[in-house]
Amino acid sequence: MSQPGASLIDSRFGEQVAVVQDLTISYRAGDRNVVVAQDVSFTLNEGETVGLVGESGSGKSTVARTLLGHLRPGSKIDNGTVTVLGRDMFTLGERELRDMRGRQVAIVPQNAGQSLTPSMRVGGQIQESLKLHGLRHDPARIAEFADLVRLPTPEEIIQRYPHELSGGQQQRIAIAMAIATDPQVMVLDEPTTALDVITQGAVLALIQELRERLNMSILIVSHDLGVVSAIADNVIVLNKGVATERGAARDVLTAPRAAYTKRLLAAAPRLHPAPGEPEPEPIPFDDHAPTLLRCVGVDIRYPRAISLAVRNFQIDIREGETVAIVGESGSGKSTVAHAIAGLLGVEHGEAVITAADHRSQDLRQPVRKRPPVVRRSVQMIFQNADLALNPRRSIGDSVARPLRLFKRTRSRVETKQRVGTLLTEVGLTEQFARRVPGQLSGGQRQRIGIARALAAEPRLLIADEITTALDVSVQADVLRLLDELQERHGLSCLFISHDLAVVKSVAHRIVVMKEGYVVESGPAAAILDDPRHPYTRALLDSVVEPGVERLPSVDIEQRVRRVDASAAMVDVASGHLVRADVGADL
Amino acid sequence: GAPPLTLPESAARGEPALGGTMRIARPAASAAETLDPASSLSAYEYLGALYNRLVKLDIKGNTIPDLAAEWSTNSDATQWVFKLRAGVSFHNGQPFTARDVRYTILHILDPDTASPQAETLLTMIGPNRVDAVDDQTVRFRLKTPNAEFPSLLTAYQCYIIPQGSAATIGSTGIGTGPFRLDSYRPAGAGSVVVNEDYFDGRPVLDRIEFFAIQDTSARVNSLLSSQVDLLSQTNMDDATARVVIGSRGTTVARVPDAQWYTIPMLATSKEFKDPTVRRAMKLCYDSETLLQTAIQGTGSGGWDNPVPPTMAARAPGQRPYDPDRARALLKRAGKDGLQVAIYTSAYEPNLTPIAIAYAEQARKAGIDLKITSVSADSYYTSVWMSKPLMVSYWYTGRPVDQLLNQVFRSGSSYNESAWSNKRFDQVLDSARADTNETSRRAKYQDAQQIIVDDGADMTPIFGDRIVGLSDRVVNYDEYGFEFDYLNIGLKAQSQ
Amino acid sequence: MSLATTVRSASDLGLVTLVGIAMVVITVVLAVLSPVLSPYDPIASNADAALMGSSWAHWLGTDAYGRDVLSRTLYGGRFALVVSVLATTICVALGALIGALAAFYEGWIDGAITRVLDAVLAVPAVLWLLLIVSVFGSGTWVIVVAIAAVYTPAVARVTRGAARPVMRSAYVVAAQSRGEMSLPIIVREVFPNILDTILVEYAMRACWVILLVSTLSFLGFGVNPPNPDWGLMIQENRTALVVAPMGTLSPIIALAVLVVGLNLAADGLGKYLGVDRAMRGVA
Amino acid sequence: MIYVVRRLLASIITLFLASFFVFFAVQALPGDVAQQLLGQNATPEAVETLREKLGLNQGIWTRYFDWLGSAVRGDLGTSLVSGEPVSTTLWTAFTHTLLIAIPAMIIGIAISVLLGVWAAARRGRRADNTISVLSLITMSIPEFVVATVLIIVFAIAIPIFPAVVLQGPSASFSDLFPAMWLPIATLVFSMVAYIIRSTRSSTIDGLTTEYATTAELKGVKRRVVLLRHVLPTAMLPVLPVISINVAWLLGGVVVTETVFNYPGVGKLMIDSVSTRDLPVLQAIALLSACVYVLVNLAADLLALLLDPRQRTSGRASKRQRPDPALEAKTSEASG
Ligand SMILES: Nc1ncnc2c1ncn2[C@@H]1O[C@H](COP(=O)(O)OP(=O)(O)OP(=O)(O)O)[C@@H](O)[C@H]1O
Ligand SMILES: Nc1ncnc2c1ncn2[C@@H]1O[C@H](COP(=O)(O)OP(=O)(O)OP(=O)(O)O)[C@@H](O)[C@H]1O
Ligand SMILES: [Mg+2]
Ligand SMILES: [Mg+2]
Repeated sequence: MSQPGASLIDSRFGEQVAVVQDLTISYRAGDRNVVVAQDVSFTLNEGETVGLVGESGSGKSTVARTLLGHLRPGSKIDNGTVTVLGRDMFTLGERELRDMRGRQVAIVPQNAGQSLTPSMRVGGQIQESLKLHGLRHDPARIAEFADLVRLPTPEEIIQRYPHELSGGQQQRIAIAMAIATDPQVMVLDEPTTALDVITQGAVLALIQELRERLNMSILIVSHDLGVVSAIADNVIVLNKGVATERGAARDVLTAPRAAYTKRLLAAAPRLHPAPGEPEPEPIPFDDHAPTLLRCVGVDIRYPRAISLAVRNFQIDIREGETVAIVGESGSGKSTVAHAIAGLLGVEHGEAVITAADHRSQDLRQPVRKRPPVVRRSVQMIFQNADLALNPRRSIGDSVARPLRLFKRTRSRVETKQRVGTLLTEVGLTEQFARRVPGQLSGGQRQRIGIARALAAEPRLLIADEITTALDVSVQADVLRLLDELQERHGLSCLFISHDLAVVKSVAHRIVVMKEGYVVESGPAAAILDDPRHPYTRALLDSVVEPGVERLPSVDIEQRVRRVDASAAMVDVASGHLVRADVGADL
Repeated sequence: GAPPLTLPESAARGEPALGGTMRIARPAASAAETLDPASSLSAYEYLGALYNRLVKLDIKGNTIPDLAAEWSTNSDATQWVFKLRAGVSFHNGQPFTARDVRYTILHILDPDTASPQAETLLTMIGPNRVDAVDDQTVRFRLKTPNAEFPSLLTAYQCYIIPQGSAATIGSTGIGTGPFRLDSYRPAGAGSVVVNEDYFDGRPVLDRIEFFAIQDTSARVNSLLSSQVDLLSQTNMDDATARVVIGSRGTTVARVPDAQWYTIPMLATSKEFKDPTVRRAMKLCYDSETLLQTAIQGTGSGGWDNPVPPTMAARAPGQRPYDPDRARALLKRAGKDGLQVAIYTSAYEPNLTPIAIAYAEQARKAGIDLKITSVSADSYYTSVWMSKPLMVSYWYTGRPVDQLLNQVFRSGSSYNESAWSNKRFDQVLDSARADTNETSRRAKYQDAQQIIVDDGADMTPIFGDRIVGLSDRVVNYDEYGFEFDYLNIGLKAQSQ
Repeated sequence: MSLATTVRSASDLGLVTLVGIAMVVITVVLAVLSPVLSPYDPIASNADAALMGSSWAHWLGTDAYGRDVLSRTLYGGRFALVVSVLATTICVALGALIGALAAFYEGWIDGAITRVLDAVLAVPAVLWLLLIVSVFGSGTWVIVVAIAAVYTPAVARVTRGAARPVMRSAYVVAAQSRGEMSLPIIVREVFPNILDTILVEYAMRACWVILLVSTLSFLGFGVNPPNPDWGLMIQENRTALVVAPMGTLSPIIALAVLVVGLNLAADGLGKYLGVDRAMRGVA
Repeated sequence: MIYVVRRLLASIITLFLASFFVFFAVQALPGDVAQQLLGQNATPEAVETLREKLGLNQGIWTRYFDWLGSAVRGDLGTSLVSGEPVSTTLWTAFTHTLLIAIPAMIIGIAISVLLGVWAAARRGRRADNTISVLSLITMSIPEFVVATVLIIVFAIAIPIFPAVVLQGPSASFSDLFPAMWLPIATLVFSMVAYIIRSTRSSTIDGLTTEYATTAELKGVKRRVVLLRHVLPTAMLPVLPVISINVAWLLGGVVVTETVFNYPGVGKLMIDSVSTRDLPVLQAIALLSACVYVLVNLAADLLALLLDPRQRTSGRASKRQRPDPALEAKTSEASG
């Protein structure tokens, strides 16, 4: 990696505003020295956007924050310099550093929700930035910034506390706070990770616009290649603290040279095939397979809640089929999963399953009241395997529990063998049985979650956002595993995700939800290629993928429009149902 | 090592400076305490300062004049006539007359007063047997002969209050005493000031202040930090005494044999029904040794005779100490290796040491006593007179007749061992009727012998009361229930 | 666990914690071995040797009854330790159970339990103790039960606080979705995950119980004289502090060593097990 | 608002239950009250008359509801011992307790929060270590030892302060003024350690939060970060610790008051236990329960003030089982 930074000088941009040179950072863990970043170099020019991509833990945030002269406590710089606007950030005195921070270099931290002080009004926090650097800070001025980041009713919203805002709004406040002092350099750390695609699109559009208006230089950190692709001019790929590839975003993300980048790109599921790659065949499915689960007109309410969380839900899952539910946050996806798993009762409607004893069984009861055979037939895999495994129990114990509970094994020896088989089946070894969850990686934990679900020998697996917490490469492995097992055991799967690309790669059929209603459902290909509901279309349009060079223009109105409570579901093609809302293409 | 304990044999004597204020810390009785001497809840430190009795006891236990100048009886001791001191008046100016005496006695006898002395007096007199013959003469007509009758009027409940004052005396404290009440609050602070017109001469002090401090250590601390000059009703243990002696400005005084310690064996209990067992319990220990171990010799051996050695009426002689005999007796009674709990409490600092010392000696005679300590506040309500064996104490200073009748006569309400002996009761009756001083004393001594031989109440030791005081205090005296408030005083301030 | 892992996890605990544990262990061992180690009978008085200073015969001198201070100090921890182990065990076990139940049965059961706990906590602990001891006398068992009764609500509250997030954790939801019964969920899923809180609570409670026992003895409601007990020793000897200081100082030091040790151990243990002390109210 | 109303309702139930427990516990006291009152020298007849007079022969439920009824109307009965109205006795004692409790509270809280925050800001350095060690030692020394040592040093060896209060319940302010400092010192000494430790650890937590870092990256001074951004939230877990200590201070500090013969609620309590003065005991318990409930209420309201999240969380608190996926998301973001 010679010639640091040199290759990035680009005639399109002005002077260098930040130079990172041979940066090596490490921290001590016990008696070992762990390197977080090694010999990282890059430059950031006036008006330029540089993307920093890489898997979780690759050191992106660490590097990005050095532009503000910040290190996590315990870390130290072993080598290299960080120069911003001609000043070496790590030799500045406390006062000078404070003057630089916020005024010249600002950061929008990784998680806006947690980076806003909970006890202060958001307006006050923006004001603080202004005041610190001696800028105008009357309420009108603050409201202007809120308006600038396109928050509704700015005067009112700046009076709120952080927890009174949605995730997207918090993100905008964080951005407003950063741009308020008109900094030269802005560091955006995962600005859209916690947001749904539509909000993500809006936030990215905002960043784009602000950059142009204020002529800032931006360092954007993300593990989402699509986001970086859409917004960055140049990209640096970090792998375990080492910059493995750098170059124009267009080149790196369409024609990667480094093997690591290639792997990263290949693992990312896509809605649209990468240029030059064939459109994958839609996953075939036998339409005549017998129905396993059937829900009609299901209403679900949380205990003591005033309104229904899910209304008039309907779904059919056939044996061996994977049905995906997608939809914005709060649309009721998890609620449906919980109701089918029996964590919530069904208030109205019909819900039946053909259980392991081949009899049709009622699913409206909560799990406590279901007969064991039904309980066994429906098993759930949780989003964060980390949290769904009891940290104090060994893996073997966790996996063996359903075996004992559902009397799948009779003796201790048999249990042990079965656990071993299950672990092998999910791609681990028997030795894992003795470990505790803390000793596993995220992907391994998710495999354990799957093994535990399989132990009950279910007929239906419910997978609620099971890959959201995983890195793309791990995610691809887990999805492949799930697919394999499903095939082998003839399982049906209810797959919940907000990532359309992931859904496309696994689902036979897709159900789109919004505000507790199903707005569209049908075969995967029909939904993805021929979306009829305005919301589905907005969802699909918001997706940014590697190689995309500009942001999609999303009609925000579509998203904001509420579902019409009285609308009916209309069958537009064989099995493709669309809700007859305003703007639906029937 | 620490300095050897050298307790002063008695209080400092000397010429006090006239006047001055003395501050006394006392334990707060309870918020129900009163200045009515007849009551069982009287604030007793005040009484000697405020009131006088007809007669009082001297240190030997002899009855001597107080408000009565002289007294006489008829031949069979059924009628007693008291001639009163002339020219005495109460603090409010009201002259003191025989009517006040009659009124006081009736007040004591009144069931509503619930006076502890009522029972004793009622066996001899009733409301219509007290006559104010004239202003200076009171006559008591007894139901039964009693040659020791005057001594019964030395009790501190018998302080004379002015006629018609029963309802108010509890807070006004109007008496004839050397001091008059200045302020008073139950369980709180109060003070008395000198009565310049006191018939027996002006007291040394100008003023005495009383403060109530419940916690013993806190009381001692108040003395050590010179907040007070004297601790009343605070018998100090050895350690505290040393600290007080060793500290700047404070010392201790000894009141010889002021504490009468008893170990009542409940005569109605299955353990001690048998006189043989009781006898063994006595023979098994040596009073002198116990005196040394329990209270470092600061007192006298009791040898189970309840009459303190300071009193002239004490029977001479000493019961034997014979642990082997004790063992044999127990065997005979079929109580070999007797096992019983001995109760004690922090109520008084020496109860536990006495229990420990006694148990140690009893072990040598094969008696196994398990020491059981009970919280101080329920000791006299839940243990006393209900557990077979405990350690208890009284103040000495009762006249011999009252002592024997009150604590040992069958059925008396203070009979803490529930002991009953017909012959003993008869001896007491005949003593009372005996007008001959010498033969009467002999009879009282016979009675003592019966207690020593058969009684259920052991008297292991008499203890000196060790009183903490400022080293400026001189002429501190206390005997019976009487403080000598007349002569006590403070040395002139040296600086 | 192999020796190597034991050693490794011991060193993970940190020096300070180990010192704390050592302080506790030493005190406990001395108390247990006191019959062997004590040069004298702790209750045998000796009138001739009262209030002596340090000497070869009596290393820490004697008290007012001529009893050997060293022997009494060695014995003196026994009562406090026994009471504290018993009382702490009872109150932590009971409190953890009640707290876990309250956390498990959210809703009115939780509400009712909380109200009752609060009502008990609302009356000062000393008052409860004084009342109980007055009613039943001050036997060892009475004190144990009284202290346990007074501390159980506080432990229950802490446990409830710790168990509530666990009840909401994904693995409990997972167990519920499997259709597990209440008891297995509490025992298998909840308890192991609040064990650290409970352990630290145990150590802290033990500290407070020891201090409380000595306070009770001091107030005259605890150990019966002439038995040796630190609180009682302080009470008995404090007036003689100036004349024979060791009589008071040695029980104070012994008490402080034990309590500091327990505190250090609890702190270290908490850090090691990841218990956030700040989140736990100190009741 | 609904929250506050519900909180008030809960407090009233707590008070009611507490009164119930106390009444029955107190009535179970052994030793005949009448006997205790009349003392060792009383005759059985006198005792029986007194029992009659005190209503001790009535049923316990009748007595409970009578008592509660009058207590609600502010009539706490009359002391069995002194015959004075309990409310006057208790009120006097309570004002005396307040006289030491309030300064102790103010000084104690100020010192401990200050030291706790200071230690957190200097985490791992000398100041922190010193404060930590000292607070640990403070925690290990019983109150009565502290009080005794203070008396020996400051009342006996160097007689600056009086060792005890002499005047008892009738003490006036000028009597108490010189005598209140040693008790206050004792109380401060016994309470600070806990507050210091919890302030320290929650401030440390606060300093490592994302928002504290963000504020620092905005260019805010460290001191301001600490005071404005960290402290309000960091004080939340400290509040219960403080409120427990305050309730303890106001509910009668038995040991300190006994050692100093200080005529407050604690001393009244121990005296009443030993004299079996039931009405006084019941009243003390009721007063302490009220104090406890009020202090906790105050702490909750203060928390409401410090933490805007609690102000609008009425709906969130009703949620039975939060969505595990949602939880996972937030914890993932924080992890
Ligand atoms: N002072 C420190 N102490 C402990 N661990 C540290 C320290 N500094 C960095 N790390 C570790 O270094 C690695 C890199 O962290 P960093 O936050 O930069 O990763 P990232 O690429 O931003 O990951 P993500 O995508 O999850 O945000 C992580 O594993 C982090 O835990
Ligand atoms: N325990 C609960 N009690 C009451 N309402 C709830 C509860 N959990 C969720 N809800 C509400 O039910 C609705 C549907 O929530 P749900 O969790 O099913 O959404 P989701 O589609 O899974 O969202 P996400 O993508 O954020 O996981 C939301 O309005 C939510 O606020
Ligand atoms: Mg990061
Ligand atoms: Mg969800």
